[in-house]
Amino acid sequence: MAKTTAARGRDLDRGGLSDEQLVAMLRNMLLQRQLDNRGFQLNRQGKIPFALGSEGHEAVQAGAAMAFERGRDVLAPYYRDLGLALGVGMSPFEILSSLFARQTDRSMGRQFPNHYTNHDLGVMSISSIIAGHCTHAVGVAAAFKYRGESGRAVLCTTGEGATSQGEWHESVNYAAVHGLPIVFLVQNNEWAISTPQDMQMKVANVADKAPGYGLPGVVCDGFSPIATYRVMHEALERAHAGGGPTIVEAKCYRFLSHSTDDDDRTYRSRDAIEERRKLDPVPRFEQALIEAGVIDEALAKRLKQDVLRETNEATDAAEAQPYPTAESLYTNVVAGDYKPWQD
Amino acid sequence: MAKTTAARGRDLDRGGLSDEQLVAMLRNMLLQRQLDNRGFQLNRQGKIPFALGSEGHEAVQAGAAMAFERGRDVLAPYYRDLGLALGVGMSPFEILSSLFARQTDRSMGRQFPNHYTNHDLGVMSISSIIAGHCTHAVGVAAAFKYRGESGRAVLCTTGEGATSQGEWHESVNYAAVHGLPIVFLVQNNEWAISTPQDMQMKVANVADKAPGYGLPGVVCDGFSPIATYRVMHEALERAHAGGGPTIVEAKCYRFLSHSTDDDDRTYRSRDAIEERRKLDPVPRFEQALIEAGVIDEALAKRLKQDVLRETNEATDAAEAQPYPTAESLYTNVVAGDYKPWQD
Amino acid sequence: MTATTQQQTGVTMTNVEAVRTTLHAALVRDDRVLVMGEDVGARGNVFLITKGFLEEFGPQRIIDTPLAEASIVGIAIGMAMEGLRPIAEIQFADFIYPAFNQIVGEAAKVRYRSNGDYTCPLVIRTPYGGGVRGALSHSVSIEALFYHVPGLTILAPSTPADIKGLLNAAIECPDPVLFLEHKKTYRSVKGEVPGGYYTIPIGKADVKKAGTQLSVVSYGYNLHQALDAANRLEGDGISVEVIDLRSIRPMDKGTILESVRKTRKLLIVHEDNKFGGIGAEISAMVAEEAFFELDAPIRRLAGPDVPAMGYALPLEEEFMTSTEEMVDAMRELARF
Amino acid sequence: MTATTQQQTGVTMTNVEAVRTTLHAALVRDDRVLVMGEDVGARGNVFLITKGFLEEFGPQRIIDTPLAEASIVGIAIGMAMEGLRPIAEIQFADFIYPAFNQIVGEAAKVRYRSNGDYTCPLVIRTPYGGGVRGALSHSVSIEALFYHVPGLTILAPSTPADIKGLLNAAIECPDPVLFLEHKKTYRSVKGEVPGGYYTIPIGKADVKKAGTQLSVVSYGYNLHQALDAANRLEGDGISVEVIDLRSIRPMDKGTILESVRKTRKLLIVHEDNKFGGIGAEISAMVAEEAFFELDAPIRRLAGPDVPAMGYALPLEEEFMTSTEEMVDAMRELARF
Ligand SMILES: Cc1ncc(C[n+]2csc(CCOP(=O)(O)OP(=O)(O)O)c2C)c(N)n1
Ligand SMILES: Cc1ncc(C[n+]2csc(CCOP(=O)(O)OP(=O)(O)O)c2C)c(N)n1
Ligand SMILES: [Mg+2]
Ligand SMILES: [Mg+2]
Repeated sequence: MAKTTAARGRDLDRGGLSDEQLVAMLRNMLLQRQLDNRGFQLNRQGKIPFALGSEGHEAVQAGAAMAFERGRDVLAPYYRDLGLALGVGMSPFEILSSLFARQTDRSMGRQFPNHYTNHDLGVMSISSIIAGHCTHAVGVAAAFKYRGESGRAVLCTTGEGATSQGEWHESVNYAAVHGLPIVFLVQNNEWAISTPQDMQMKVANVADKAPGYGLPGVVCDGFSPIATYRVMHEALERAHAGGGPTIVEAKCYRFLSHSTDDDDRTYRSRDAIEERRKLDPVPRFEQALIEAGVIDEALAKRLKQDVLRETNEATDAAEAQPYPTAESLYTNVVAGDYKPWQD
Repeated sequence: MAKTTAARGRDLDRGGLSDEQLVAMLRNMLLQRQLDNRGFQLNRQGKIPFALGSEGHEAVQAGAAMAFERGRDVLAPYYRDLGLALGVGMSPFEILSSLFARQTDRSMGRQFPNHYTNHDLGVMSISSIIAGHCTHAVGVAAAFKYRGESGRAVLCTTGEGATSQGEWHESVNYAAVHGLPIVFLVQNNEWAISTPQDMQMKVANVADKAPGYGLPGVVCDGFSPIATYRVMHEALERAHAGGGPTIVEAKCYRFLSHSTDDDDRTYRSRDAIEERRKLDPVPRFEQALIEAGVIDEALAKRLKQDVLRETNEATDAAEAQPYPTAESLYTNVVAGDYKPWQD
Repeated sequence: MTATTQQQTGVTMTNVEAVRTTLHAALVRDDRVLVMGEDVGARGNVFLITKGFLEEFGPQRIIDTPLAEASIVGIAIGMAMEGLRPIAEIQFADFIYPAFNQIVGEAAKVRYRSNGDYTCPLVIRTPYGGGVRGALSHSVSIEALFYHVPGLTILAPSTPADIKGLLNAAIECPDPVLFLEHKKTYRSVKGEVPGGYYTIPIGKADVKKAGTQLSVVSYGYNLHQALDAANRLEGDGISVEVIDLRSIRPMDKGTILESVRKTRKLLIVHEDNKFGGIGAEISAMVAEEAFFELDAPIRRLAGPDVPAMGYALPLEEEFMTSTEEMVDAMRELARF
Repeated sequence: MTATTQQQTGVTMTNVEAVRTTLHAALVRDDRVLVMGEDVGARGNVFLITKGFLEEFGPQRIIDTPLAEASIVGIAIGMAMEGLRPIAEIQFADFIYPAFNQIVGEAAKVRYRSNGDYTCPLVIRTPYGGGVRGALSHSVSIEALFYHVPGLTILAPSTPADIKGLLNAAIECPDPVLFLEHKKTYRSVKGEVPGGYYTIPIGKADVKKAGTQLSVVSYGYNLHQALDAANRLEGDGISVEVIDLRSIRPMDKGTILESVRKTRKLLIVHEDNKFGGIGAEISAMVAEEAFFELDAPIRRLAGPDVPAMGYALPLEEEFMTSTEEMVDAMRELARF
């Protein structure tokens, strides 16, 4: 702790990011952590039936979101993408509205929590069917290419478990054959509910699958937002420039049980988790920015107060919203009036 | 042509195969060619509505069939596996019964031609849905491993087009994770109906996909029965010994249109086909065996007369069989009597 | 390119020509329209429906896909969510099963699950049905596997004029449409097709022959047989009304009930297996709504409950309902 | 391992315990039986149905598969074709769509297409149904997507005793069986289960409550509500017969017709959407066979024709039929 701020500053390889961007990533990570905790807390309080945490994914998502070009790129997320959703512009109020299943939720209380959608921001609607959205992501990338909209790309995310699905294979293969502007970001947290990576695939890295599709595959440290940003930025830039798809594997970890319905004590040891917790990306990145002199302790504290206040306000505001009405069940089945029997 | 037989014999790298085995492979190839021609001929004569040829696949199939251990291994074939079906023991009469859709067909006239099934010989029943049988092949391999039946393996074949299917991916991945005794033989004939390989995948070789599953991938010359035999024998031996799956890609070519319903003049040049025809494996292998002194011209001639006679006899015998009865439509839907409405 | 895109006056053509010319006109009209599937490019589709399209519209719009049905539909969904108007082809209806998740789990739910934030204006075309020696896996009817699914529209027109009007409607439709083409009608059915652009409203059945003593509801190849049967019975003084369902979901309750209330008898004819088929819902609806107006039990004439027609001719013939069987059933019900 | 495998005398247990103990006994009884699916190993299934199985039977028999439903079913098909008795699990019924090809295109046709040369003795278990805040993709009913398919057997028992007898029958069955477990009944339904090994014949419905004025056919969670409703009406002097369908394909025509011929009125209740649902076929069959014995139109009380129940409580409640609505419908029909 004897180093000067300036000296510390030299220690941080900031991946070309400005102070402002670095702080934005930290803020995203702190907010993620806070909202995650809030979901589990509301569930314990009996206020919501279900929550699903992304603890351990904060860094990869903050980094990937920073590489995403708002207004141009499209995000095809999966249910563990809280930080990406926030990072591309969704608000805590939207997140809480979904957790509470209120009318203000974009799906109007239809979807499970964590099934983000926001067309204005380019966040695609997803189902719960693992890997089902990957082909859609490819379709959007195909539309970009077809319309000649260079400079636009799709960020398609999944966990490592999803790569076992046939639809993931078909998506990646099509994107490769057609050289589409898309990045497949696989957040490898080592587990698919209780199934460890080695029961999911025989290769050590998801990225090892890339050459079989004729694609570049890159592994990055998903506990480092800067490392993830750098790799994702490069991959997205390649896509923007017409260089085709990339598979990026961000190694991270799932600190919590799969969801509030799961109990991970049956299938993994506390020690393994504790080992990973020591590398918890959130305090580590905070510390790194302090040590690098990008922020000071006071700002770090303020950021945390800030995201807590924001989370509290969003919680109160969302909870105060009404449920969707029973009648709303019947709307938006198809365009216009809907009757399977047409009178 | 001045070489002595003995000298010629030294020219042939026979892959450890005996004269008898070499001749058996040639015979298989000649029979394949003859039966193939017969199908197309019967179709032109208006005697059967459909035929599908495997011309160009004779060598890979004769070689693979020679590596297959009858009575122990199981074949999960695809519709272009005439030579494999013959090579593992199916008779021309069975093939013709299927072409004529006669009662003597094992499916009793239900299946399209080329949808082989013969439980006694370990030839699995398949559907027309491309790659649908790959998971079944893996299931049989899993059963072998589960029951501790070492020395048994499954030979699962497809075209290169089939590797685009999600089910192919899932099959290979599962077999790899579980280290199952199975060989995935991909007969790469460059085309899937009218779709060329480069619109199917971005890699130059199907075998390039293997490392992404943590598996060995081997390319072999599918125009050489001996080269194919050697690679297939090694792969099956590995499987028999508990060494897990292999992906073998045999480079071959589809000389004919996809089927009698197809017309390949719309999508590929005559020149390209003629180029490949020069390498036609059937006369080339015959010539090689003659030059190596394994057979002489007389035997070659006899073999050809033999398979022609066999084909003629099988044609007459099959054609003479009755169609299945209309009533047979209702049998073997499920075990026992079948009524969706149970009285 | 021989498709008569600019066709302004009525002409006679086959069903397959109606599909072909309507697709062609859509490609000319709207550059958001793409055609994708296996062998739709250089081969021009296995029934030559898209022959010449690749040369005319290029590989960006006429896309030969890899052999992978889930992705054909799934990628088309993504294109549709992004504002294009993809027309995805499944080469034979029998091969649609691998795409079931994308159709039922995804396409049908895009609008609903996002409460309209995203929509999915997608057309999936596929040839279905038997009678062409297609054996176990090139003959199936698939409508009953999908007609239960809210969010999907399913069309099965049987004449060239209806194909044109409904395919145009499907392309205009802001939601996913499964468009079924009976392959035995491709070249065997001919008819007059009006010139110019027009649509036929989705969800409307069509009385193809008016009659008074018996209502018959059918679609697909069977519809044409039913019309033949009805015409034959005309000679015997039996007046049969034949309704072409055309739209399987949504279904046209009004037209069916109006007819049944007039004739007081209903025969449903479809090629697909009986148990749980389209006829079940039609029968149930009519029995619910017009129970006391029926003079006889509703009858369903449908495919037998076996997995498929076989390849051998006797098996195919046994599976398919013959026109004679229809004549008999109509006569019997009319006499009831 | 706490499963009471050797249970010889009757005991009371929940539906989930009935599944668990029956599976356990099958694993003990027959080493051809394997259990495979996502998270069935160390996790012991997401409902803890296979908890402890991995330790007891080892990873060769309790197989945690990769996340890929088509292969879960497809590999089980291969095992079954090779003589094993795999029991494949789909974690939630909503995730069965990717396996549709393997179930409908493959499993259902193995025997038929090979004319019996190969068979496919496979059980696919999956929890279905709503009322547990499962939202759009953890709540669906899937039976109507499969019941049209010849070659498949579909069971949906609703009580612990039926679960035991029918799951045993499914494992014995030489053909593929889709075994549906309503997840809301897992812990909410308890009942007496006879000791020892027994099977219940596939294709037999069960009169769960005898009555004279009205027949109700139901299954799943709704069955229990229908029984409650019928019992309440007993107090008002309305006698309702409640039939538990149990087997969806094949269906038990005899039991339903016998009941309807007695009561002359039929109400069908199911959670799944109405249009094209199981009720359509039941209604059509009864109207065909017992038309003149009905005193009132058949009524179907079913889920609304929307893609799914929503996550918000009012949406779930609006979708699910309440016991009160059943009481009202029964009363109305009885009075008709
Ligand atoms: C098709 C399908 N199968 C199963 C599930 C149940 N499920 C939900 S999440 C999950 C594990 C996913 O693992 P991974 O892809 O690694 O993502 P992670 O949850 O670890 O972020 C499973 C099996 C599902 N939602 N969809
Ligand atoms: C699921 C499915 N989709 C499409 C088809 C139609 N089809 C039959 S063969 C074929 C091409 C197969 O190509 P490949 O796998 O390379 O085998 P090849 O015919 O070249 O031997 C296609 C598209 C099918 N049978 N099944
Ligand atoms: Mg994971
Ligand atoms: Mg090929």
